[in-house]
Amino acid sequence: MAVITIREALNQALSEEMQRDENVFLLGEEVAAYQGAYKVSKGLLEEFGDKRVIDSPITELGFAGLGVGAAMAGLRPVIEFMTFNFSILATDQIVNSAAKMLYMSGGQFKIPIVFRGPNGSAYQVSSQHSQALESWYAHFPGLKVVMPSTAADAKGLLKSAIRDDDPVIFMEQERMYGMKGEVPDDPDFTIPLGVADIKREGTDATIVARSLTVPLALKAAEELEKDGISVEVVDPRTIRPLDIDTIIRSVKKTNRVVIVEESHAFCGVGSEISAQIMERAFDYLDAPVKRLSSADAPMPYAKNLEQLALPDVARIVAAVREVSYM
Amino acid sequence: MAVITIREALNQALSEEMQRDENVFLLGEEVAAYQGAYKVSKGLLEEFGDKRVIDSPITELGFAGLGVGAAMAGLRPVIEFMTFNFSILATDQIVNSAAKMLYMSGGQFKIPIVFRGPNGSAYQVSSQHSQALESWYAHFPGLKVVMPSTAADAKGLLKSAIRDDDPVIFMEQERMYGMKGEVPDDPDFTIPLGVADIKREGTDATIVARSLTVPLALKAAEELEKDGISVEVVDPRTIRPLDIDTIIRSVKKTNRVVIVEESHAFCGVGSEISAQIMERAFDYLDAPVKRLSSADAPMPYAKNLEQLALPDVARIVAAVREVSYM
Amino acid sequence: MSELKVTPLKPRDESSGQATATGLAEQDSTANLSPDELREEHEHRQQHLRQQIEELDRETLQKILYQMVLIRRFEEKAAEAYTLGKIGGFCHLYIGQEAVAVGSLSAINADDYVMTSYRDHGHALARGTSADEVMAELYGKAGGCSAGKGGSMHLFDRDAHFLGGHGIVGGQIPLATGVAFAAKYKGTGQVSLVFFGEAAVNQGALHESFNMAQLWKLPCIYICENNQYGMGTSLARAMSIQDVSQKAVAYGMASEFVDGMDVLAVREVTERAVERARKESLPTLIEVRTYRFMGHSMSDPGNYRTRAEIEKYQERDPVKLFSDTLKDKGVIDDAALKELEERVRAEVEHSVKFAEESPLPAPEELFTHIYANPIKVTSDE
Amino acid sequence: MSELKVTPLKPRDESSGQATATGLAEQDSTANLSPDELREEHEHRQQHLRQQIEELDRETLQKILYQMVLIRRFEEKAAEAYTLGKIGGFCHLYIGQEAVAVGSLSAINADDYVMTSYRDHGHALARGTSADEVMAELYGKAGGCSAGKGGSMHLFDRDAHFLGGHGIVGGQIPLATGVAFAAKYKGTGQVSLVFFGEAAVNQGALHESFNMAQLWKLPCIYICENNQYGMGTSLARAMSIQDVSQKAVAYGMASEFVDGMDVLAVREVTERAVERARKESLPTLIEVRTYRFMGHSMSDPGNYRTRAEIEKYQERDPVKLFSDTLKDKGVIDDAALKELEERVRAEVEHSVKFAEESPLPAPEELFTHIYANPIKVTSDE
Ligand SMILES: Cc1ncc(C[n+]2csc(CCOP(=O)(O)OP(=O)(O)O)c2C)c(N)n1
Ligand SMILES: Cc1ncc(C[n+]2csc(CCOP(=O)(O)OP(=O)(O)O)c2C)c(N)n1
Ligand SMILES: [Mg+2]
Ligand SMILES: [Mg+2]
Repeated sequence: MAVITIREALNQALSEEMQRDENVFLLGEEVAAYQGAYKVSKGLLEEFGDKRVIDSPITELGFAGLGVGAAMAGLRPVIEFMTFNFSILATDQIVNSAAKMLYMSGGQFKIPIVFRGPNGSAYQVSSQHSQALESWYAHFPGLKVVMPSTAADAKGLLKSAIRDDDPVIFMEQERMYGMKGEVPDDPDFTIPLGVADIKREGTDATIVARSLTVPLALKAAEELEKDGISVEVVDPRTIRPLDIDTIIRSVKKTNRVVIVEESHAFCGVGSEISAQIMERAFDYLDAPVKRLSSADAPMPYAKNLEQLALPDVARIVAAVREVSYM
Repeated sequence: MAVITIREALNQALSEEMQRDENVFLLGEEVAAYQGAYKVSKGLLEEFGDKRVIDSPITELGFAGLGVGAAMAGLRPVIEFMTFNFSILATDQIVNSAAKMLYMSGGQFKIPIVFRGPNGSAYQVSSQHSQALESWYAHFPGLKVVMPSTAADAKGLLKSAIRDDDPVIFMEQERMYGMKGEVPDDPDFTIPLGVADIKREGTDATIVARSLTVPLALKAAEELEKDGISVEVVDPRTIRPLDIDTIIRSVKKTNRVVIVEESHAFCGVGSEISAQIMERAFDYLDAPVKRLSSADAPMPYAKNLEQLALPDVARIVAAVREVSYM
Repeated sequence: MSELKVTPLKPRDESSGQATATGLAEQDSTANLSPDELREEHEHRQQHLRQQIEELDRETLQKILYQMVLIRRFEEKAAEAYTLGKIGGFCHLYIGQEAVAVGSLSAINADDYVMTSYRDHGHALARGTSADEVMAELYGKAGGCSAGKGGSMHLFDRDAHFLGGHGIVGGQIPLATGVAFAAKYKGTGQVSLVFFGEAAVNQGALHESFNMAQLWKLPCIYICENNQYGMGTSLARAMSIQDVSQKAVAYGMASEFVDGMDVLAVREVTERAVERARKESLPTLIEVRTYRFMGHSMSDPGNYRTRAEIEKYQERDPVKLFSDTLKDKGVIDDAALKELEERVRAEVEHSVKFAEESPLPAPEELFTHIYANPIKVTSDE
Repeated sequence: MSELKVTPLKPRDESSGQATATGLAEQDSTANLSPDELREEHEHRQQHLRQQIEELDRETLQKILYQMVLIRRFEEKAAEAYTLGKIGGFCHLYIGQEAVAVGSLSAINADDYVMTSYRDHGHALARGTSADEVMAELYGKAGGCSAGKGGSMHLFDRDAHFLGGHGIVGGQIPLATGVAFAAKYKGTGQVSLVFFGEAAVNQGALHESFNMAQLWKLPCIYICENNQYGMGTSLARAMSIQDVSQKAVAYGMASEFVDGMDVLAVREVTERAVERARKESLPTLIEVRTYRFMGHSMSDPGNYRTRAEIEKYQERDPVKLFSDTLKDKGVIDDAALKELEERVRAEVEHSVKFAEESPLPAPEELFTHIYANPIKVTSDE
């Protein structure tokens, strides 16, 4: 088990899958010569050449559609969005082409493609560059949505996403690229899509967290432990399809739930998880499910306001206390 | 009180507001010479001329952005999407420009614009033309989202939307354009944004419905009345901001809720309403809130499959029975 | 799946000349002509046709005519079925434009790729998808080429390398560019042919695709079917220049303009573009001036065009134009033509029978084909 | 809000000639020259400058120089503050491109509209937004021109008709087209100026906007600041043609190419476009060849360019080029220049002091300015 950063884990996954299948290629802005805006594709141009690691013009709609077309013709594209904020220009090709092609063709054309890049906030990059878009993509059948929170998950899930025959929206987080974790060395190590992970066992309350909020939830759990509150942290890892069973099992054990997310609350993934918990575990809830999301405001630039806008450990701790009525 | 169709009500609202304020103009595909793909803008070109009723090229991203820019410079654009399916190409200008401009300019540039058109399913128009996108737009602070279900609401809300100083996503429904209802004659009749409406009073269960599902819910309520179940039908009318208080008041009275929607369920408006009901009325619920949404599948073309995909009266009736444990 | 596979011709030796955008001139020559001028013009084309016919084998010529007639009769029948309520949704007819799909698809190989918009019946049939499966798709039946899930706008046929009918105006342009990318990536020598209307030219998706195609030298052939209207909006009211082929200049892309009523002219232009794509791996924009004889879709009354204008173009009905030529060239006679019409009628009749008898999709089909690799996440679903 | 308002000059009589896209030639003449050729070229420009200077009043010339120096020094200070952690997020410097914003904005009126990308410090300052408010915005303080909510990428100043810094590449192009639409709609005679980088030219938003602007004859002036790189990607690796001004041909739009190191040349070209916009209500594409001396943003090491290449362009530093000319033309002497630098230094120092002392936005500001017309829907929020 090597200890590596999430950035390195993603890089390894890309490199290994490109070695494994020559139909896999990486295309996006600055992914080749520049080694990736966030260096996730470091060394790949040198390893695989400019046929398979391709710098694209700034034309998100165009190259997203190009990727879907290449997938129709048998390739397995990995399309990098420099950040998912820019994928907003490409939603038509993702939602209308990638997500629906297999269905409208009566099963004839599958679309094995991965759209990946950082999602959510960074460091004071203001409102147009700090958006969390998982609920948008998770809304639509035909897409799969993945959000890793550790180096091992990042590597194992990206490898599975690339091997998967459906379009996968793979959402990373800029603030997490440098976070380290143990990753199995086995080049065939993968993590299946659609399987949640208990990041920490507990008995008194459940925190459902994803991406950046997982480490925050774990810190909060440590603090709460000092006051004798045992918190279980569940990370769905895949948002669509959602492994609700694992979440429900935890809820039936703890009877109290806080959902922590970096996205806006309204019609967010948290609202979906909350609604499903009520639908499936109503009688097990000792308190209403609580959501802790980013502020219902565009992301401000000012550092003090940005901090206020995002969930933090203190607010997670308070939320768990609230559902624990203490 | 005249009895007119929703199509006529929308047409009146446009005509009256354009008479009232010369900064209001209508721009979109086929809105002028063709009188609107669905004839909502019938007669407006003749009444206001081609300076204020403008046929645009098929460039949704471009003309949505043009509208936002015109609003920055003091006009009050009404931008028609032939259907909201095509707005998917324009989401960048709606979400990144319209929704955030006031905030990122520190309050200097308001964006008084209305984006309108039919949303949701039509008649066997298959997966790319049958999408309900309210959850996408409602996810983002800075936007207001309106979905009328009657002729009076359509007229009163569209007039309010045009007079409002913020970007409003105004979602109509092709299947509803021909539906008739009483509309006050007073040219200054408006309905405020952000106020839900009790479309039918009841005591045993609450159905929260919007747009096309409101008439379905009312039919279901009639049927259930025969079996002595008194159903209250609440229509939020405005999705963002959501008048949750009116919904909660109803829930506290009936203790049972079914949410019916034409959109997909996952991260839909129904999930948000369900989560908020739990957060605010947990102790008043005698049963978990039930959602009835369109199938978690792209919309198929075949008539029999399309019918299966959409909520109908029979399924609404069954859902209400289910939450009523009978 | 294909009864009418296309025999590719051996590349013709003199067809390698660099293309030029001769749009402006050409366009003026076909636009608003007087009946007399039209007849002259018509004569001129007849001669050009005769030359080309020398070079083509009977079988190919007959197949081309057969496909054009098949599309025409098939759609006449579809229109009938639509008014009877047998077909639902949007239904965009191709009548008047047959020479475009038939001519261009006669110039490519069976393993090349084809994509188009929602106006896709003609392309599917010309590509060799059976009339049975196309009609059944329009009927929304299980036997349809998209299993009843796509409908008129979304015909697909993997075996025929027909990559579909797409509903978002311009949406197929980046897709086809990606198909060309894949062909080049794999080095198969295949080309990607994509059709779109002139109103789609204003979409950003085209601008982004053209730049990538020329920048990366992709074997993509962009065929703009300029029928001069996008729904009720004429080209002049939607585009700041009237000469679509000139758009290629902004990308350094080769382009050509051709009369879309002349099936062999369309074939010839496509052959040049195909050769450019195969030999030099370069894209081409082809503007085909054509005209739709029917409304935009079955629900369009079409008040935005004068009867006179429509009749002007009907005088140059591409099907009639070609069959007349084949007749006076002696490639077919009245008897053969009658026999061909008869075969077509039988095929169309059969397609209706097939569609009528084909079962509705089973209810459980609502939830199939959402994922190629479905993941079961929960016990109770 | 504005200390340095621009005095519009009386339109010059000989500036009405129809523009032509002379890009290709011009481009080659400025690209990769040897030092000797450069000096020659330099001499040539000096002469051209001297002529123009005859026609301009001292005050205007000095204001132009002042603005260029202010932008240069302001950004040197901003870079310093960034490395000290006083400024966060993305910070894109304009150093090397000063002549573009200053030259073009000197050619418009105070009530014309200006919009640009995230690389917006220079445009805001040239438009007359105070250095205090710009620096405070970079610091994320309440006294910033966007109240600390926008930051470096989103400077706004309504009083100066500066419609912002926009973060989505190409996003400002449709917006500015709409501003021009509004000006024409209201018949105010205002023009809309929009700046964007050459990499934004490939975005679909530009294609859609250019078509609408020419189709509807909108008074919009599209200024492409071709600094030859989009982040680490050179124009040659991102665009299938190298001549941005040629893009206008696809829309029938007027276009010009100009050397962006020559502030008066930029001013002159802009004046022609402004006249076209005001008199004929027509758009223009102006390609300005420029170069950024710093990285793409403060976090960019910039390894994709050679030192030699950067130095080549620094030899033609637009600020030095212009001050030298004014000196040997006798418009200013060393003393005056020293005095100007002193005034600039004081203004920049003051802006830092102002930014340091300006308070952080109050916590409740997080929830203001989301809606112009907030609707209270619930009692308990
Ligand atoms: C993005 C988008 N906008 C609008 C529509 C509605 N629509 C369907 S076809 C059409 C006209 C297209 O005209 P053209 O591209 O010339 O093709 P033609 O129908 O003439 O073959 C329009 C506006 C759509 N399907 N997609
Ligand atoms: C739609 C979009 N894609 C990607 C980015 C990331 N990005 C910011 S600036 C930039 C390069 C733009 O280059 P250019 O347009 O030439 O302007 P310059 O930075 O050179 O002034 C990129 C890729 C973005 N902000 N928006
Ligand atoms: Mg057309
Ligand atoms: Mg640049």
